[in-house]
Amino acid sequence: MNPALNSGLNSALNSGMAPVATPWFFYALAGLAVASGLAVITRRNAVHSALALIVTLLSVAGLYLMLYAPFVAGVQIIVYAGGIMVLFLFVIMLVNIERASKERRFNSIWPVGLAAACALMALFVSAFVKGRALFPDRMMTLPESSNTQQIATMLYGEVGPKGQYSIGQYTLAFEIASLLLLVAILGAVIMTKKKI
Amino acid sequence: MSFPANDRTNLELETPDKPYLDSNELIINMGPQHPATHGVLRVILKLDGEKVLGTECVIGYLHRGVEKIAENRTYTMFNPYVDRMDYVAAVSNGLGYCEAVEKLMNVEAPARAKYIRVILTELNRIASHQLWLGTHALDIGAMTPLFYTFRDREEILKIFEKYCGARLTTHAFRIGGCQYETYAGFEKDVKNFLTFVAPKIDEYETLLTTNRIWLERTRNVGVISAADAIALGVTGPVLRASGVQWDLRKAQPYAAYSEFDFEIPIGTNGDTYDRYLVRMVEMRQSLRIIEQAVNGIPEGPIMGKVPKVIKPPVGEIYHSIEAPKGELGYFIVSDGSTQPYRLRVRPPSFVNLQALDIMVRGMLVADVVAVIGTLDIVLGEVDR
Amino acid sequence: MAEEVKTPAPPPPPEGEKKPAAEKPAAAAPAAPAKPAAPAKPAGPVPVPWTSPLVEKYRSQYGSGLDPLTYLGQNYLSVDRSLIPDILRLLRDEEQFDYCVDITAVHYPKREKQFDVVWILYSFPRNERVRVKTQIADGASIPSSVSIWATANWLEREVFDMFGIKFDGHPDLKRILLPDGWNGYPLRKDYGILQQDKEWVQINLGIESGQ
Amino acid sequence: MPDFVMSYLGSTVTPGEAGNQFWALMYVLIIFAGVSTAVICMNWIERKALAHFQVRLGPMRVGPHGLLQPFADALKLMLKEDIIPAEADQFVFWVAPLIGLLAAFTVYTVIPFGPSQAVSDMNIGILFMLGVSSLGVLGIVVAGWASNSHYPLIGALRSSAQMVSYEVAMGLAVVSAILMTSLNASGTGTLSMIGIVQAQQQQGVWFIFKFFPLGFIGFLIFAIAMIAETNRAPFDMAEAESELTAGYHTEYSGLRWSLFMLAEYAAMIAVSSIAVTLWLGGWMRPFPNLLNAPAWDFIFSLFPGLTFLGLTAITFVGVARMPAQSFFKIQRIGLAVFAALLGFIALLLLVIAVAGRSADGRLLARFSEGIDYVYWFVLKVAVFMYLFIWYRATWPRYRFDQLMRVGWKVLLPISLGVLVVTAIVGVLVS
Repeated sequence: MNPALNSGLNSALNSGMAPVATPWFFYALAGLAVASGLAVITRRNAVHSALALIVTLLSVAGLYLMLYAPFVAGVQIIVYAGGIMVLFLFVIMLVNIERASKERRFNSIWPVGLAAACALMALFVSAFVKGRALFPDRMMTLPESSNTQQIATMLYGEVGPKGQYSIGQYTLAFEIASLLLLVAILGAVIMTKKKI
Repeated sequence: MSFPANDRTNLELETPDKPYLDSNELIINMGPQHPATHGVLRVILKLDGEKVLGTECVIGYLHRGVEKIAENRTYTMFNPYVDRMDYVAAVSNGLGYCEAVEKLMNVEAPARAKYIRVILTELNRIASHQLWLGTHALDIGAMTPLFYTFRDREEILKIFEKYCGARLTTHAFRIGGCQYETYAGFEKDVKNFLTFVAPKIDEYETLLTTNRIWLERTRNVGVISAADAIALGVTGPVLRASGVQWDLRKAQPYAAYSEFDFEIPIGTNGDTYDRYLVRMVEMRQSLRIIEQAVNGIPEGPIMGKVPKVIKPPVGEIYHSIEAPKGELGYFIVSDGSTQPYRLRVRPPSFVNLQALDIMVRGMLVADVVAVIGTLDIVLGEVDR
Repeated sequence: MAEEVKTPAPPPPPEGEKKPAAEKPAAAAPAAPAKPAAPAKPAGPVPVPWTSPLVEKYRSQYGSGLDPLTYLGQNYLSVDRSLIPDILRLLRDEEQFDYCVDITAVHYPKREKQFDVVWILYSFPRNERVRVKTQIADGASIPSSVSIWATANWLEREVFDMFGIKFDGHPDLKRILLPDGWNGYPLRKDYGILQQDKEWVQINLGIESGQ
Repeated sequence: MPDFVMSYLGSTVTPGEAGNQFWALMYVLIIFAGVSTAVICMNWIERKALAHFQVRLGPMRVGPHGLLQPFADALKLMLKEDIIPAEADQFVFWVAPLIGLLAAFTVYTVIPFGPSQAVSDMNIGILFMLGVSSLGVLGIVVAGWASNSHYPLIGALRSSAQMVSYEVAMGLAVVSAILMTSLNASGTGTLSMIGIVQAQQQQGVWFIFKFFPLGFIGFLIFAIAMIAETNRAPFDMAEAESELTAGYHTEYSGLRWSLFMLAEYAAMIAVSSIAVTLWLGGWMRPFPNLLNAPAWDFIFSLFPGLTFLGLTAITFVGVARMPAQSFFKIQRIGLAVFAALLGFIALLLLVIAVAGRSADGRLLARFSEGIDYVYWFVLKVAVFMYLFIWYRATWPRYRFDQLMRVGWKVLLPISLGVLVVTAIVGVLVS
């Protein structure tokens, strides 16, 4: 292919220019993500929360870009910010906001939420402590090019000699994610159907 | 459906204890200032999402008390007022009124006057249908027909202006006949108009009749069955589109209509598309009538033998004509004086508008607009 | 219809003026059933009895509560108020008067029963019109015909709005053309042409007067 | 500094790729100014073209033939009172038009007006475009909600449902075009906007004609979906003026309202650019492979100048046809000046085309080439812009459920079918 079509990483490295990913960008995006993330859970108005969530998602997309993962960033924008959040807003707009904002905010399942938050925190701390050792090196090779074959390779491993895909190492995670979506769909059906 | 009687502007909804994510009905207030309500109609819509659960028309924003005015004016003085009811078809209003008073006085207009009346009334019917088509298409989102119809309607208004000096509220007829003899070149103008407008009607049809979106927007929209239409007293093209072949020009001919050969188009489904087709054919039939009338217009006086002071004998009369919108009736009670004791107008738009509710139930918001357009209401006549 | 062109000589002398004209065709009707010899044509046309199979049938059924007349070729029935629901229903069900053209009223303030309520009916199969009239007193109500013709809904609301005549059994009897809170019924003869509900205008429009 | 400028002019990659932040910034500014100008022109052209469809004249008073009308409009909108309803959600109401505008303009960073005439050549270009342009709907939805009024809310609901539905068909149509980029020796396709055009160049065919009629059907689906995406007639549910008064922007006025309009027109140009890039060969002139002799290159490079020459001629005819009354004197002079301006541009373009060919200087040749690229790209986009106007003048508006039905039951299955058949044919051919 045309050399001009090489990925941003290569050209940036080859041309010897300073990479775009300066610490400033990182701190700005990370700060934005955290701040808007906080806004998501503190705003009483659901639409404000949703808007803040969009900002979070966009700043995370920016972080992906800084990791030279433009494909993931693009998918993040198109799927989450563009698609899912529009549906979110669609639903939220139909809810009676005044009523919702008067709801009691901390209800009886807060201990569960606290436990989940603590578990997540523990995960992050352990990741931070153990550092890179937790992650396989392959991860870094992922976003170098956008071509579909490599993405397939990432998900399903190398293409076998007979044209069959062997099961890659991320398949389990991938399938669990789809299970999550299935649960979400079922939940939506149960919530909207008054009688099943 | 019931709205609180005196508090109809209060659109707040009670939210009883419903589940957290439950949605409730939306009440929106369409009009009186709304681009598609043809004036000052106000429709309160009860919606489930976009689906219409019920409507209520709030009318009267243009009420001027025409019937009260009639009781305080002489018959002659009241004549111009009728033009202000259905201002889109002022000539028809005048014809109905003049004929009603003539009937009450037991006089008849001379043949030439009757022919002039037919020509002008039919021209007016075309103008009214053109205005209807333009605005109806605009409501459905087609901008262009509006300008085409207004361009061609202009030619009719020019003829009116040359005949009586007014374009819209013409006051063209007098009790007993017509005040003005036709101007020189009237017949030529009318004939020119006939050859001018026939291809223009084809042009409107090219834009709409087979247009897929137009078909989708109008077919099976606002369906009203013949039985419902009769029960609701709906008349005019709306009734005919439901399959009832009834037109006062044929059923109980007035003016000179019994002398002309024309057809009454009817529809089969009673939907918006049929009403569109019926009106399109009616325009062409009007052209036929005008052609016959202008070719056969007799010589003679244009004013019948009526006294200077109109003083009908004691009695009462109901006379109705086929206005572009439907049956336009005048019920006049005379006490023998120069002023009507009671004058009741039976407005077609008012009665037709009543059918809006059953026509739009279960349809979408966009259809409400289409149905208001297809009913062809003029608020000046609804509210009087 | 009489095609002869008439110069209407000042008609029935005594009722020549405006106000006392209350005793007009309808009121004059009770006098008419004397059934004088066919259309004598004096100064102006007068109502003559209307004879037809339809009339005969109901005449025999209801007797004097019913007074069928013809004026200028237009037929009408003056009906006693108590017979109204029956007659209207029979006219629709048996005589195919399936289209209620109009419902309206006329106010005669001098009369004891102040209001004429008029139904104008039309039959598609017979291509024929008939008017049904009845007299009611001020404040009296009259059975609604909404169950007979759906179109009566708005027409009766308008009569209520303009004359204050109440229709029993109407599903939603409220003002239609005038605002809900308006006082007075403008088409009554005692309501002046310049008269209006000042209070309503001041409260709702915030102006001194609508004139 | 001049060296810096000159050295870039000769380069063959986009500023983003070269990491040249100065030129990237310049490009951003040029594109922002260019798009704004295009929107202004579009505003005038739409009014005039629509008027002529409808047997009227359109703006005639402000400037000769209403040429200054857009500026008068802009001035009026800027000076108008900016009303925020008392019950509206102030902040969200304020931010909504900006979201739409931002989304519409961000898209332009990856639109390739030429092989190096783009801000950046992202390797996920088309994905980025689709993603960012899909953010535009957020502005509409949020505006509808923040107005705290029923008509805008319904408009917003319609709009969000419509966008989400049509994005699916649109995305699948795009994928079928991207699939075609992989029909080469290496078997790898690309998402880069520039790469897509280059793939068409290598394969020697615009994708609209590839595997006829597969490419054409994909293009048609995209062409339909993009009207829905930009909320234009006959899919202008969200602002259906006869039903929802003005839909999502009912409560907006003045500058904020004009931002919505700016965003709408910018989005129109953006989606047209996607269509041009994916199916119509982007910046390529017609028949680049068939008529590839240098003489043909030269002839085609005269086109920009000739176009302006034609416009000049039309304008001069307009000057000559002006009524002779003294009342029209200023208008006549104005139009003549405008014609002279057009003529000057035409002359300049012709000189550059001729000089660029004969000049041995690399710079001028590159410059002349760049003008060609931009010209052909803009010309193709302009065709779409005209179609947008034409649709608006011709068709009634779809009803909401019909719109959804068309999206899900017609466009989606067809686009899936096209995708599958394209894949099969592609495998069979290669």
